[in-house]
Amino acid sequence: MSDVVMAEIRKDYLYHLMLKGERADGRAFDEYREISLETGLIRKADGSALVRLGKTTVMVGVKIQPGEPFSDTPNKGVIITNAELVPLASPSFEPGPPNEVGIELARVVDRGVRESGAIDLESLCITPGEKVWIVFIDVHILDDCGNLMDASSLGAIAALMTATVPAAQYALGEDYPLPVKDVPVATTAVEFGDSVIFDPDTDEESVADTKLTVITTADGSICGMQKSRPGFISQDQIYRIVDIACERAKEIREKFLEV
Amino acid sequence: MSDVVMAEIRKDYLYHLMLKGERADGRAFDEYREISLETGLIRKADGSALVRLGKTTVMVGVKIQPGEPFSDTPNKGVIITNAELVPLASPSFEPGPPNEVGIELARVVDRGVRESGAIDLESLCITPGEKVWIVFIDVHILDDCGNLMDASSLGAIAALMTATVPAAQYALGEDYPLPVKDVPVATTAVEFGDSVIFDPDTDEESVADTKLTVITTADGSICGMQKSRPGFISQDQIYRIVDIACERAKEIREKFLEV
Amino acid sequence: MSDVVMAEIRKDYLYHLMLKGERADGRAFDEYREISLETGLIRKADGSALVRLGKTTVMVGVKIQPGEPFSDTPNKGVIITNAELVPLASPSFEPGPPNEVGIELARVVDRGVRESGAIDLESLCITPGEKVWIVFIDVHILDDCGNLMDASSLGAIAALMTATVPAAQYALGEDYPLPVKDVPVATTAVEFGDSVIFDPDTDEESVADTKLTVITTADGSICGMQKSRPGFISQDQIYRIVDIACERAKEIREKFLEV
Amino acid sequence: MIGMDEKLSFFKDGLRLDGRLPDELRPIKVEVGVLARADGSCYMEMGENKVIAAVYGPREVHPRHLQEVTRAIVRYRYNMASFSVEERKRPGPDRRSYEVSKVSREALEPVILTSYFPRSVVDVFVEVLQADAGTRTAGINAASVALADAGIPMRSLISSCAAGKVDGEIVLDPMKLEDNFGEADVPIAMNPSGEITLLQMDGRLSKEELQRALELAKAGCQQIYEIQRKVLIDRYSHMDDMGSCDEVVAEEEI
Amino acid sequence: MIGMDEKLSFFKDGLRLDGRLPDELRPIKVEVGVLARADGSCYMEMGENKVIAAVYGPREVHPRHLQEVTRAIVRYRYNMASFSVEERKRPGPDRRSYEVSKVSREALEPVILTSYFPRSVVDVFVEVLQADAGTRTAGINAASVALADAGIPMRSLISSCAAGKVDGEIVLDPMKLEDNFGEADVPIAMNPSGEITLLQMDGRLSKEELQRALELAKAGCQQIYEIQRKVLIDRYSHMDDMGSCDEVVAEEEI
Amino acid sequence: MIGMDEKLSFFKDGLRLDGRLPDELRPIKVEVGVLARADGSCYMEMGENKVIAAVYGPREVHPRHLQEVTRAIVRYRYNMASFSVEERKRPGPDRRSYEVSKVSREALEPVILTSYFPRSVVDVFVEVLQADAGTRTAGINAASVALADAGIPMRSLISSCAAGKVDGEIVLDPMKLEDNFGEADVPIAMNPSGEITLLQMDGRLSKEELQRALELAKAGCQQIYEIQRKVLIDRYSHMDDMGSCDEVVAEEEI
Repeated sequence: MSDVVMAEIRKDYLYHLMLKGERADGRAFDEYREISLETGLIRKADGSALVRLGKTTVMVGVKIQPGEPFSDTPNKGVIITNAELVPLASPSFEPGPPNEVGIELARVVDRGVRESGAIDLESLCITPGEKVWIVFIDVHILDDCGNLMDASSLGAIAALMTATVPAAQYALGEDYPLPVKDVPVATTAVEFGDSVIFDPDTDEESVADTKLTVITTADGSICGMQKSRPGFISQDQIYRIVDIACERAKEIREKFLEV
Repeated sequence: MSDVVMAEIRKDYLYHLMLKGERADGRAFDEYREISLETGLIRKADGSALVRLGKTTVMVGVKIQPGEPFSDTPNKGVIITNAELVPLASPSFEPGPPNEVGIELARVVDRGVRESGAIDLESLCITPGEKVWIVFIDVHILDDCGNLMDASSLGAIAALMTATVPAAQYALGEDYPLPVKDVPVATTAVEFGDSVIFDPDTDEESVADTKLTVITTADGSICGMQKSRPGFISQDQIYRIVDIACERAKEIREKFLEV
Repeated sequence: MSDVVMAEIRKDYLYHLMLKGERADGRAFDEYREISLETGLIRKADGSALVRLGKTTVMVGVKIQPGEPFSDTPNKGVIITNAELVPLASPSFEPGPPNEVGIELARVVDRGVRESGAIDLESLCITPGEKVWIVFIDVHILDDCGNLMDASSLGAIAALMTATVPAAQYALGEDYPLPVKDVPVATTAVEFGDSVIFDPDTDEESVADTKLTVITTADGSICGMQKSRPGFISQDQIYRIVDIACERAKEIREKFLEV
Repeated sequence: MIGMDEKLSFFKDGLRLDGRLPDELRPIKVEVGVLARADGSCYMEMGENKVIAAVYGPREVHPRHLQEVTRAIVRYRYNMASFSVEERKRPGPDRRSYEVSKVSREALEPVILTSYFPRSVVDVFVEVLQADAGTRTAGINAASVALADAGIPMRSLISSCAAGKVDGEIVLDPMKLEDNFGEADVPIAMNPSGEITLLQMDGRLSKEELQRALELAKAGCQQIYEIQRKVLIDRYSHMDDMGSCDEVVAEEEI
Repeated sequence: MIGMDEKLSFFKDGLRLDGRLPDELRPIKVEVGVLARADGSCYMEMGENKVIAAVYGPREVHPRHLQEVTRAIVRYRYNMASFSVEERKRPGPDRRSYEVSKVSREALEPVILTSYFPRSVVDVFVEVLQADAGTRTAGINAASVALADAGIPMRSLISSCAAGKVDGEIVLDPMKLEDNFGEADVPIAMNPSGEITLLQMDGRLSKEELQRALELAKAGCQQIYEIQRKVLIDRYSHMDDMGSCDEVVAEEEI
Repeated sequence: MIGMDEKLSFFKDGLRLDGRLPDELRPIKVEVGVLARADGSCYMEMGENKVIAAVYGPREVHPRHLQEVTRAIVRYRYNMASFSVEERKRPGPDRRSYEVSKVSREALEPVILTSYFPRSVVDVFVEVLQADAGTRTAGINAASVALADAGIPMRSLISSCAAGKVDGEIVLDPMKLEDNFGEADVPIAMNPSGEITLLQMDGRLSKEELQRALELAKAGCQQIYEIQRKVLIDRYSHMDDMGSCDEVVAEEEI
C-alpha cells in the first residue's frame, strides 16, 4: 500500500509544481538535462559511445561481422539491435532475457537507424546471397535515471558514426569507416495533465499519463514515432510535440553529431 | 475445496444420468456431436481446415517448405506436427511452450498421419540427402469444448488432402496437390464407471476414469492408439471401443473425406 | 528453523568428533572411501565408466562424433563436457538445465582433461577447418553421497582411456582407441575448523567452511585447482592439501588407471 | 518477389492495386461471441487479415505478485499462428509480438475501468490466423469488441487503423504489398472522441504528411467504430430496450 | 544402416535374430534398493535396456500451487542419458520424453493410494542409461518396484511390456532392430489382474492382430510380475514372517 | 592470429610485451560511487579491462523461498557486454559466467556480515564493458569497493589478482596475450591478512611454481588493497575525523 501512497504523493507534488510552470530540478518544460557523449572508449568494439543524459548513463557498442543475409534481401547487410536492461542499472530491472520494455527500447532505437536510412545496407553486401556485413548494435543501460529512449538512440547513432568496418581482420580488404548517411535523433516527451515535458527523469516518467518519442532525420523529416504508456493524447499535442522535437533534435545533432 | 466439491457433484450428476442411459446433451453413448469442416480458408497456408465438433473449434494449417532431410532418411520428406493450446481457447490453457497435454496431442495427430502412410514421404524427396519437402502440420486450438484429439486429427488430414506443394515458389517445377494415400481418422471414447462414451465433451472428459483414442485407416486397420488419464481399462472394453471406433471413423471418412 | 537447528547440531557433532581426530565413518582424515570402477558397461557409448566412491555413484559416458572445429582452432578436435545432476541422485537436485553447481562440476572435470593434455586434440582433426572429432564427456550423477568432483573426474578419465573412436561408422577408416596421453586425477579436501579432511561425504561437505579440489597429472604436476564454498583458506593449508592430494592421486592412478 | 529496383506503381487510374480509393478501408467482417469458453470474443476480417480475440476475466491473478491492490491489471497477448504468414513462423512469441502486445495493451487500457476490480486481471488474447498488414489494428478492433462482449466496464470502444504512404501519396489502411514497398506506415487507435491511445510510425514523412496521415487514419477509425457499434447492437438487440452498445459498456468514471 | 529396400528377415529357423522364440522376453535383471539417497530405487535390465528408477516421497510439494488438498500428486520424469542411444542425445527433455513421462505416470497412478497423503507429492525419476527399444516399459517396471521399495502404499504392482509385429508375425518384447523395421509396436502396462493402465500403439494392425498382441503382451507382463514380486520378497525376506511382497504394499482401498 | 607452432617470445630485454616487469600489475584506475540508482558502485580499469560493479541491498528477497531466516543471502551476477570481447558474445549468461559468478560470490561472502540482515539479500552486479584477461579479478575488486560504498557491513575488503606462467616464468597479472598462449593462470582473492577466498588454477605448474605464483599474486593483491583503501578514504574524506576506510566498514564480528 505504501508504494501506492508514495506514488500518489509524488504525483501530487510534481503536478502542483507543474501548475506553477516548474519541474523538480528547475528545468524548463522543453529543456534537456546536460548531455555528454564520449566515443571510442571500447577498443574491442568496432564503434562505441558512452552517453550521459543527466545521470542516465548508456553504453552502446557496435560490432560488425560477416554473416549470411536474409533470404529475401540477399544483397543487403543486416542490422541487429539489442538492449540489455541489466539489473545493475536500476532496482526495478531483473536478470533474464529482455522483457517487453527492453524489447520496445531496442526496436525503437532500431527503427530510427533503419527508417532514416542512416546505414546504406546495400553497401554492406560482400557476396550477394552469401555473405554480408552484420551490424550489431548493443545498447547496455548502466544507470536508468529516465528517458532511456533518447539516450540509447543518441548512443547508437554516435557509435555507428565512429564505427569501422573491420574488413582486414576477415581478409576482406582494408578497414574503412562505416558509411553513415543520415543522423536520426530521438526526442521524447511525456504528458502529464495538459502539460508536455521533454526529457523526463524517472519520477516524471512514473507519473506521466503518456509518453511520445519522435525520431527525426537531418532534413527535418520524421522517421519514427512511438507512443507508450496507457494514456490518451490528442492530435494537437502530437503536433506540438513534433514541432519541439524537431528543434531539440536539431540542436542535439548540431552539438554532438556534426562531423 | 469448492472446486473439488463441484467436480464431485458434476461427476455424480453425470453418473446418475448415465445409469439411465443418458448424456447431459441428450446424445447416445456412441453418438458424435455435429461436425462441420471447411477447408482452404487460410490462403497463406498451403492447406488448411477449420473443424467444429460441437462447439470445439480447431484450425489446422499446413505449410510445405524445402529443407534438409534427417541424416538417417536421406531420401524422405519430413513431417513436423505441432499443437498450440493457446490461452484464447480455454481458461485452463496458459501461454508458453506446449505442456505435456499439447505435446501428447501433437504426437497422436502425428502418429495417425505417419503410421497410416497417408503421406508418401519418398515422393517428397527433391535431392536425396540434401533437399526434401518439409510438411509442417500446425494445429491451432481455438475453442476447447472437449475431444481435441478427434477434431485435431480430422483437421490435419483434411488440411493435408487439400494441400498444394508450392513448388513454383521455390523454382522447383509446377505446384501440385500433396499426394495423400490413406485417410486416418481418430475416434475417442472415455470410460466412466462401466460405460463407454464417444466424443466426450469437456465435462465428460473431466470426470472420466480413462480415455482411449483409436486411429483407423481406410481399410479398417488400426494405425494408432493412445490411452490417457490414470484409470484402468479391460481388454474387453478395448475391443468394444475399437469396434465402434471403426464404424464411426468410416462414417466420418465417408461424409467428410471422400474425394 | 528446524533445518538450521539440525545443521548446527550435526556441525557440532562432527566438530567434536574431529577434535578427537575422528570422522563419523571411522576413516582417517586423509583416507578415501572404497573406490570401485567398472568400464565398458554402456555399449551404445564409445567409452563409459561407472564409479563408486563409497555410496556416491557416477556414470560417465563418452560419445565421439564428427563435427565442425571452432573457427580459431581449425585443426583441433573439440571436447564438450556436461554434468547432469538429475533429481534421481539427491533430494536436493531439481529437474531443469544445469545450475551453477552442475556447471562448476562439469567445468572442473573438463579442466582436468583439457589442461593435463590427456587428449591430443590435434590427433582428432579429420579435415582441417572442416571436420574434426567431437568428444562428448557426459557425467551422469546417480547417487550423491559426497565428493562428486573426484568421482566424476575419475569416471571421465577412465571412460576416455577405454573409449574407441568410431571411425568405421562414419566411413573414416578403422575404429581405433582414443589416444590418451596423460592421466589427471582430482583430489578434494574440505576444511573444517583447522582440520583438513579428504574425500568428504555429504555431511562433511555441508558443514565445511571451504573445499579445495586439486588435479594432478602423472608426473606430479598440478593441472587444475578449484576452491569452492565461502570460506577462508591459508597458503599453508593449500600447500598441505596439495602434498596429500599428490599422494592420493598417485595411489588412485596406480590402482585404477594403469594400463 | 519484387525487387526495390523495379519501379512498382501502386496506382492505376487513381485506384489502388486492389481497386480501392486512397481513403478507402478494406472490406470488414465482424462476428461477436464466436467462442464458447471465453467470456467474450470477436472474429474480425479486415481485407485478408483474419484475427480472433478472446477476453477472460476479471479473474484471479496468477502469479500473485502481479496483483495490484487498487485495480485490475490488463494483459494482452498478440500471437501469430505459424501458418498465418508466407514463410512458416516458429510458434511462440518473438520480439515483434512482444512489442505489438505492449502497445495494444496500452491502446485499450485507458478505456477499461480497472479500478472496479482490484486484485484481478483482465486477459485479452488475440490470435492472428492470417496476416496481410494491419494485424495489430485488426487485433485491437476485435479485442475492443470482445471486451464489450465479456461485459468488461469500459468508458468507450477503441477503434484502430493505419495510414501509409505509397508513391508519395497518403493512403488509408495499407495492405501487405503497400506496406512492404511503401514509404511509411502510421497505425493509430482512438476512442470515439478522437483521443489517441496508439500511435506508432515508421518510414519517412514530413510534418504535413504526418498530419494528413493522422486525419485519414482518424476517418478510418470512425468508420470502424460504426461497424463495431453496429455488431454489438445486433448482438444485444434481443434484450429489452437496448438500442445501443453504449449502454452495455459503462460510461461513467469512478 | 539397413535400408528399407533390402528385405530383412527377422526369423531364422523359427527363432528371432537374437535367438528368442516369438513369445519370449529378453533376459531381465533386477536389483532393488540400489541408491542410498532415494527413498526407494530399482535398477533393471531388459535385454540391452538399462534403466534405473528412484522414488522420493511422499514429500512437500514445490511450487505450492501444485498441491492437491485431498490427495498426493504423482510426478514422473523419464529421462535419457546423452550416451544411452546411438547418436548422442542433447541433455534435457524432448517432446518424446514428455509424452513417455505422461503415459508412464498415468500407468502407475491408478495403483498408488494417493489419498493417504494429501498435499504431498510422490516423485518418480527414471534414468535410461542404455536404450534398445522398450525403455518406457522397463522404466515402468523399475518404477513400480522402486515405489514398493520406498514403502509407498499401493494396491498392487504394475508390470509392463510390449508386443510388436515383424514379418507379419506378432512377437513379444521387440528389440531395437525389430522396432525400427517392424510393422507395429504395442506397449502396455497392467496390474496382476490384467487391468490395463498403459496402452499405446503405432504401426498397422488388424483387429485380430491387436488381440493377439494384447494377449502376448499380457503374458509377458505376468512373467515380469513374478520377477518383480520375487525381487521384493528377497529384499524383505530378512524381516519376520514376510513371505510376500503383497504384504509390503497396501492392499485395501480407502 | 598467432598459431601455437610459432614460438612466441613473451619477454624482451627482461620486460613483458607491454613493457611491464614480471612482478608488475597493469595500470589501475578506480572510481567509486559512479552510479546514481545503485546503493553502491565502482568503476575499475585494470589494464584494458573495464568493469563496473553495483550493489543493491540489503533488500527484500524475491522469490521468497530463497530467504534465509538467520542471515542475508548474497547474489553475484557477472555479465559480459556483447561488445566486450573480440567476437561478439550473445547476450545473457553462459556456462563460464555462471562459474565466475559462483566463485566470485564465494570470494566476497566470507567478509560480508550477513547475519546483520536476516531474510534479506545483498545483490552484487558486475558488468564487463571490455575484457582483456582478468575480468573476474577486476570484478571482485570493483565489487568489494562497491559493497563498502553501499555501506554493507564487512569484516574487511577483498582484493584479487592473478599470476600466470609464460615462457617458463611466473608473472603477475597476465594480459590477454599471456593468458591465451601462456602455460598457467592462477587467479586468487584474499583479505588484507592474506587469507584466501578465491583460488582457481588451470594450466600446468609444479608445486614450487604454484608457491611462487601464490606469493606473486599475494603481493599484487596487497598493492590493489592499498588502491581500494585510498579511493574509499578519498570518497569519505569529506566526513569528520574519518581517515581510513577501515572505519567505514564494520570490523567486529558478531
